[in-house]
Amino acid sequence: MTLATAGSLPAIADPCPIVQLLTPEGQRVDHPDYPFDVDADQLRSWYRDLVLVRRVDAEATALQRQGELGIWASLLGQEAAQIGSARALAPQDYVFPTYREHGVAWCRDVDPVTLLGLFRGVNLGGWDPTEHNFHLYTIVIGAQTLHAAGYAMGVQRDGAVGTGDPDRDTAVIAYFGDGATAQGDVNEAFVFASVFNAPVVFFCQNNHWAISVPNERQTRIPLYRRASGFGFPGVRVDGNDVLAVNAVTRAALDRARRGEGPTFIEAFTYRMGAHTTSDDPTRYRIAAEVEEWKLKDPIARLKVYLARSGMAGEEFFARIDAEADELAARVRRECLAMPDPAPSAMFEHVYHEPHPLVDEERAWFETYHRSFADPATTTAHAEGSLS
Amino acid sequence: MTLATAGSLPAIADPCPIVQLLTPEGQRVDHPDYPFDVDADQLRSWYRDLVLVRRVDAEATALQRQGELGIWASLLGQEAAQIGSARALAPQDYVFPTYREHGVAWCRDVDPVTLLGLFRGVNLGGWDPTEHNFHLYTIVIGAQTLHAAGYAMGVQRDGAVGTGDPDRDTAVIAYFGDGATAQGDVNEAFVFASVFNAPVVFFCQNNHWAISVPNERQTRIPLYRRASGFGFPGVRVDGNDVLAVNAVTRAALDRARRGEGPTFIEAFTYRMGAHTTSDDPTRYRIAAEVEEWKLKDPIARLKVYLARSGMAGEEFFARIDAEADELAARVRRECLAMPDPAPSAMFEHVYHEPHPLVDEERAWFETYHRSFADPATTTAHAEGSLS
Amino acid sequence: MTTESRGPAGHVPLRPLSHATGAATAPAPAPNGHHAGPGTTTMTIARAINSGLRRAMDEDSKVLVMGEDVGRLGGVFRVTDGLQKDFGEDRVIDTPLAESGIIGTAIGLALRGYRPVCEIQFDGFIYPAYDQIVSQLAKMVFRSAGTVRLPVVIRVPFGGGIGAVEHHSESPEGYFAHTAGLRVVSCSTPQDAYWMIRQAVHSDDPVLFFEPKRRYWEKGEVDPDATPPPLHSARVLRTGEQITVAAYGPMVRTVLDAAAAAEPDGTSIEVVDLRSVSPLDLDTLEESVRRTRRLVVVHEAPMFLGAGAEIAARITERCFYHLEAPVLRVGGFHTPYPPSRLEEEYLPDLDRVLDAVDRALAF
Amino acid sequence: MTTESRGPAGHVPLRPLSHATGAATAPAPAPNGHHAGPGTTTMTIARAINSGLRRAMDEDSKVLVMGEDVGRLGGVFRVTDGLQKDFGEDRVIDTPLAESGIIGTAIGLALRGYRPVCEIQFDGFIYPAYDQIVSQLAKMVFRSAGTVRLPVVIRVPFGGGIGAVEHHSESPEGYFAHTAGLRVVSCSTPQDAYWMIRQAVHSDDPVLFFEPKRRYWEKGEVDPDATPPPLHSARVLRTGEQITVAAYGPMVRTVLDAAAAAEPDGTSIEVVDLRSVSPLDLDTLEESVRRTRRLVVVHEAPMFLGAGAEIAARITERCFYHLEAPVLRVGGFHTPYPPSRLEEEYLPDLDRVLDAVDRALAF
Ligand SMILES: Cc1ncc(C[n+]2csc(CCOP(=O)(O)OP(=O)(O)O)c2C)c(N)n1
Ligand SMILES: Cc1ncc(C[n+]2csc(CCOP(=O)(O)OP(=O)(O)O)c2C)c(N)n1
Ligand SMILES: [Mg+2]
Ligand SMILES: [Mg+2]
Repeated sequence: MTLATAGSLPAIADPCPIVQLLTPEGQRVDHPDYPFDVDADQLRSWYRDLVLVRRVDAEATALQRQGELGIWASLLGQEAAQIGSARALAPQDYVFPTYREHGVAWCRDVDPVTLLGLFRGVNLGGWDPTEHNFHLYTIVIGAQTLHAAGYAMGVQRDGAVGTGDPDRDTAVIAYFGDGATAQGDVNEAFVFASVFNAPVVFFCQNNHWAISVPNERQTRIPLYRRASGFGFPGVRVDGNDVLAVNAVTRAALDRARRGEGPTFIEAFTYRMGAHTTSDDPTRYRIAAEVEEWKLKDPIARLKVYLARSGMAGEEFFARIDAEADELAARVRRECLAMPDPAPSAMFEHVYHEPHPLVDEERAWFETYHRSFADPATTTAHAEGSLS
Repeated sequence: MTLATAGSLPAIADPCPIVQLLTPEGQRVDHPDYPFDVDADQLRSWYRDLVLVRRVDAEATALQRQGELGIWASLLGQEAAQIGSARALAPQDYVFPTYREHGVAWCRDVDPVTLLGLFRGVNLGGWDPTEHNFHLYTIVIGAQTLHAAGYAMGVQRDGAVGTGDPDRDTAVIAYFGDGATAQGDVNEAFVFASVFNAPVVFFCQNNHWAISVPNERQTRIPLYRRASGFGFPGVRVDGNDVLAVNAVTRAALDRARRGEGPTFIEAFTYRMGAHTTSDDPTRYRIAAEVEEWKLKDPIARLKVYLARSGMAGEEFFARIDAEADELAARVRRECLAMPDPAPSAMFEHVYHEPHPLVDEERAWFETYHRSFADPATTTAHAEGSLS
Repeated sequence: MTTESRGPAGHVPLRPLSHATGAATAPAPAPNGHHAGPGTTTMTIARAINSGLRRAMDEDSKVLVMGEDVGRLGGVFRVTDGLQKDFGEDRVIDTPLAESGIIGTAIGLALRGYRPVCEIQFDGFIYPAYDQIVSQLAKMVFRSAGTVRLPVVIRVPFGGGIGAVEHHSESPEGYFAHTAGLRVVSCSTPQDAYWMIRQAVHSDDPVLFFEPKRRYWEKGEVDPDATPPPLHSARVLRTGEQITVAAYGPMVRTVLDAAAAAEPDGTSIEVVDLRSVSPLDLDTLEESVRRTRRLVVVHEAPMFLGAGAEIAARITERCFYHLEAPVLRVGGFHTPYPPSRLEEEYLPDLDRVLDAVDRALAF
Repeated sequence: MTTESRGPAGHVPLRPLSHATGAATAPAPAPNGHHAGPGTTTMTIARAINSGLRRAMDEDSKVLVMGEDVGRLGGVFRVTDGLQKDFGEDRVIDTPLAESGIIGTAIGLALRGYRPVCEIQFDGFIYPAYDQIVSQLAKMVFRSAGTVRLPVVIRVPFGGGIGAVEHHSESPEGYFAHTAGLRVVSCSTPQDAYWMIRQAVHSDDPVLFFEPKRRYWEKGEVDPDATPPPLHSARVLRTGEQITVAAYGPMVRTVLDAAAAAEPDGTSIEVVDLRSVSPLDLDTLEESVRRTRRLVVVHEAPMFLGAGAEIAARITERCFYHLEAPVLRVGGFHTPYPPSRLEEEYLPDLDRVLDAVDRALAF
C-alpha cells in the first residue's frame, strides 16, 4: 500500500442502499419508496429507445474509425441511465448535458445526425438549445452544473415552480460524471441550488471511470452521499435499470417542480467502452471488471423481462433491430453528406452585435482567401492549402 | 417570503450537537468524547493569550482609525477559537491562516508588529513562513485550503505521519471562514484531503457573517455536516470556549498525525465587530444579535471560571491587563516606527532567478526616480510626487 | 443593434451601442461638457452607476443584480445601494461567496431570459470565475451559432490608488480583452458611467464593465436624457497638436491633469478617452495620431502584453509613415501589485505621463 | 541561479538557466544541428519530454509528477508513460479531476519542499486553475519577500491542428505571459524539449511549459549530455537577410517551412525560435531585426493582446529608425477556436506567413 491510500479509508464499495426495480436477470422487484406501475407500451418504447441509441452509438464509433468523425464518446453501457432519466422529463424541463448524453439528446428530439456535428468538427453543437430545451454539450467538466443551478433560479423567478400546474411547473436537470464531482464548480452548484432551493436535479452517471482514473480517486464514500453535506437528498439508483432510473428521476423532478428543491441522483453504471475513441482502456483496467458488468447489461435485462412477461416477442425485437439498422444507415448516409462550414463562418456569431475587429479580420480573410481562388492573383508559393 | 427562501428548508439553527466544556456562565461541564484535565498553569496562560490578543486587536483598530493602518480585520469575539486551536499545535505542525488569524499568529510567535505590516501597507506579510510554520495570510477566500491539503500530502510523502514519534508526526491546519465554505477551492480541498487521507484539519470559524451575508446564504444545514458529504468527520464546537476548542482541535490533530486523515471543525462563534475597519455592520445586522453574543464572551467565561475555582485572583488579572497595555504600547510605538519600503523594493523577489524585464524596469525606474532627487536634472513639471 | 426593449413602453430607447467605427471623432465634448438637459444633476461616478442600474431595472424586469454583499449592504462601495430595498430580494441577489458560482449561475439565468448584472467585489477576486467567463460566457454565443443570447454584465471595481491590501488594486482587463466573445469597457466620468452601464445592460453580448474605483467619489454632471455615443467609441476629451495621449478609466483624469500641467510649458497634448478596451476604437485614435504624429498610451495594468501593446502594434501599422516616434507606453511594471505604501511609485502619474511625452517628443 | 542540486551526486549540473541577455545570437545551430555526443538518439518531442522528466526524477527525489491520468495511463499523450511504474504512486500522482486542486495542492507540496510537475490535460482546461496560477503561484514569492520557493512546473499540451473538439486546441500562453511571477516557455524540437523541461524543473520560479501537441510525434536528435543554452534565450535557427520571422512552439516548424519555400523565389528569411514568451529574449531579436530591418511575429494564439503585440511594441521602440516596415503579426483571429474542419483556415500556415512577409517587404 502506498502513502496515497494509507490510513483507514472506508471502502467505497461498502454495501449501501441502491434502488433497483429490475434485476440484472430481468426479475421485476419492488421498492417501497418507488412504486412502479408497469405499462407495456411504455416499456416497449423504452426498449426501442435503448436499442436505437446503442445502435447509433455503435455507428458513430464506426464512423470515427473510418475517419468521418474526429472523435466519439460512446455511451455504451449507460443507455438505461440516460433513457430512464430523460423519459421522466416534461417538455418544459430543461437539460444541461455533458458530451456523452446521446441518449438524452435522443429523448429531446435532437436528431442523431445533428449530434454528430460537434464530433465531425463541422460545428460546436448544431442544434438550437431553446428549441429542444436541451443545452449544448459541455466539455469543460462540471461547468454546466452551475448553468443548471442558475437556470433553475430563473425558473423560480418566473414563478414556474409549485403552482401545481403540470404544464407550467418546471424542473432542470444537470448531467455529469463521477469525475466531475471533484470539480469546484459542481460543489458550488450544490451550494447555490441548496441555499436557493432551486428546482434542479443533479444527475450523476457514476460509470466508475474518469478516463483512466477510478472512482476511488474522486471520492472515498459513495457519491450519492455528497448531497448530505449540502443539505439535500441523495439517492443511488441502479443505473442499468431503466425502470428504477425512471422512477427515481421522476420523483426528483416532481420534487423540484413542487418547489422542494434539489436532489442528487447517482446512477450506478459502467462505461463499457473506451473513454472516447482516442482511448485504450486496456492500459488501465482489467477485462474481468468489464466482463462482470456485461452481466448487468441494461438492454438484456429489459429484453428478458419483456419476453418472459409476454409483453414483447421475437417479432417485436426483430422489428426494433431492423429499425435500428435503418436508423444507423441514415445516420451514416447523412453524416457523410454533412457539408463543411464555409471558411468565413468562423467570423460569424462571435458577437451578436457588430464588432469592428471581427469585421476587419473577416474582410481581410475574405480578400486573402479569394487571392488563392483567382488564378490571376495567386501567389507563387508552393503550397496553397487554402485554395 | 421571497422566492429565494421558498420551499422546505431545514432551519440552520436546528438543534445540533455542539461540544462545550465551559458554559458562557463559566461553568465547567464534561463531554464524553473530550475528557479534559484542567491544568491551572495552562488555563492561566491561555487567559493571558486571550487578553493580550484582544488588546493588540483593539490597538490595531485604533491605529487604523488614526490613519496608521490602511485597514484592520478584527478578531474580536473569535479569540478562543484561535487560541484554543493554535495552542493545540505541535511546533512541527503547519498553519495556513486567513487574514483574521492574529490569535493564531500570536501562538506561532509572529510578533504582532510584524503582523501589522500587511495592514499598514509596508509589505505583503513580513514574516518568514518557514520560520514559524505559519504561512502568509491569504486574502483570496479559500485558496489556502488547497495549499494546506497539498502541504499535508507532502508530509505524507516525507513519512511524517503515523510513526508514533510525537516530534515527527506532523499535522496541517487550514483556517477559513463560514463564507469560504461556498468556494470551489475549499470543496476541492475536501476532495483531495479525503481521497489521499491527508493529515489536515479544516478549521472553520463560523462567525455567522461573510461581510454582510449571513451564514444561511452559504449553507442550509449546519456547516460541520459538510464533511460527511466527503467522507470524513465533522464536529461543531463552541468556538467561544477555549477549553472545548482546544480539546476538539487536539483530537483532530492527533488523528491527522496518526495517519487517520482529515477532520472538519466548525468553531461556532461570532464576529463581534465590523468585518473590517472599512465596514459598517449596522447596515445589515441588528444590535440584539450582537448583545446576545456578548453574553457568550470567550474571555469573560474563562475569567469567571478561573476566579471561582481559585485558580487566579484579582492580582493575576490586573497583572495581565497591565502586560496587555504594555504590549499595546509597544505595538503602537513600533508600528509608528515601521519604515516605508524603499521604492525600488517592488522590483525585488518578483522572481528568484534573474529576469531581464524586471531588471530593465528596475533600471529605468531608478534612473527616473533619481532624476527627481537631483536638482540638476529635475524636470520642470509642476508636481514632483516622486521626489 | 438587436436588443429588444423588454421594458415598459415609453422609455427612450438607447441609440445603437456597438459601432466603434464611425464614432464621434469630430470636436468632442469635454467631459460632461455636453449641452445640459433639464434633468441634469451633479453626482459621483458611484451614484451615476447606481442611477443607471436603477433605470435599467425600471425599464426591464428581466434585469437582475447579483453578487457578494450587493443586496442588504448595497455593495462594499455602495454602488448597488438601495436597489434591493426597491426591487426586492429576487432581483437583487446576495449570492454565496463563490465567484465561479456567480458567473455560472448568471449564465444559466441569462439562458432563461434574464439579464444579470454581476458584481465582482474587487478586481483581484475575478480569477476563480475565469473558466466561467472566458470558456463559458465568452464562447457560448459562438458555440450555439448565435441561437442563445448571453446578456451578462460583469461589473468590476478595478485599479489602485486607494491604499488597499493586496488583491484589491489590480487591473485585469487585459486578460479579458485577449478573449474573443467578451466586450470590455471602462468609464471615466459620471455621465459615461450612467450611459455606459445602461448600454452594457442593453447589450446582447457579455460585457466586462471596469469601474475606476479610486474615482468613485469624483463628481460630475449627469444628464439622464442626453443621447449617448456608441458604447465602444473613443472620445477626444482635449484637443492638442504635438502628441496624443490615450487612456481609459482611472487614468483619464491623470492624463487630463498632465495635459493641463504641460500647457504652460508650451506642450500641446491631445487626450483621448478610449472608453472601450475591446473592441478598440482605432479609427478615432488613428485620426488623432495622423494629426499629432506621436502617441503615448497609459494604463495602470502591467504593460507586458497589455492593451497598450496592442494599440502600439496597430497604430504603428496604420500610421507607419506618420509616426515621428515609436508609440510609448506608461503602465504597470512586471511585478505583482506592490504594498500600498509603494503604490504611488508603482502607478502611472502625471510625472510619468509627462516623462513619456518628453521622450516621445525627443525622438 | 540559486537552485540547489538536491539529486544524487555526480550528475552534470545544468548551466545557468535564466539569463536571456547574453544569449547565443552568434551563428546559431540549426535545430539539433549541434555537435552530436556519443549518447545521441533520435526520438519524438513527446519521448524527449518523457526522458527529460525521467532524468529530473532520477536526479532529485523531490520531483513529483501530478495531474489527471498521468499515472497508470501515462497521460493522454503518453508523455508521462512509464513514470508511475518506475517511480511509484507517491511520486507520480493521478489526481482527482480538479485543476484548481491540482495547482493548489502543488503549491502546498512546493512549500513542503517538493518540486511538482503538474500536467493540465489540454490547454482549454487550465482556466479552472486560473486563480491558483495567477493569484497564488505567481505572487507567492513576491508576497513572501523571497522567503518561499515555488518550483512548480505546469505542463500544458497546447495549440491546434489535431482535429480535436472544442477546448482542445487553444493557445492561452498570453494570459500567463501578462502575469508577473510566472515564466512561460515553449519548445519546438526534441532536443529543446529535453533540455527545457529539465531546466524548468530546476527553476526555483514557477514555469508554464507549453508543449506543441501537434508536434509531439515529430522526431529529432537528442544528445542528453550536450550543454543547453539558457532557458529563456531565443535562437536563430536560420539566418537570412531580408526579414526576420519569429515564432515559438508549433509555429517554428511552419516558419522554417515558409523560409525554405521562399528561398527559391529569392526571399531570404531569418528564423528566430523565441523559445520563451516570458521573459522575451529581445536582445537576440533586436540584433536580428537591426540587420534585416523587418519583422513578422507568428503565433497560433489570438493576435489581439497576444505576445506578438508586445514584441511589436518593444522592437519598434528599440529599432524605430531601423525598421523599414511595421512589425506584422500572423496569428489567431478574434474568434473562439473554430470547429476543427475550419482549423486549417484558422491556423497560421506557410501561406499566411509568406503573405505577411510579402506585405512587410512591400513597405
Ligand atoms: C475541466 C476539464 N478538465 C479535464 C478535462 C478532460 N477530460 C475529458 S473527459 C474527462 C473525464 C471525465 O470523467 P467523468 O466526469 O467521470 O465523465 P465520463 O467521461 O466518465 O462520462 C476528462 C478528465 C475536461 N474535459 N475538462
Ligand atoms: C475570492 C474572494 N472573493 C471575495 C473576497 C472579498 N471578501 C473578503 S472577506 C469576505 C467575506 C469572508 O467571509 P468568511 O469566509 O466568513 O470569513 P470572515 O471574514 O467572516 O472571517 C469577502 C467576500 C475575497 N477576499 N476573496
Ligand atoms: Mg465517469
Ligand atoms: Mg465569517
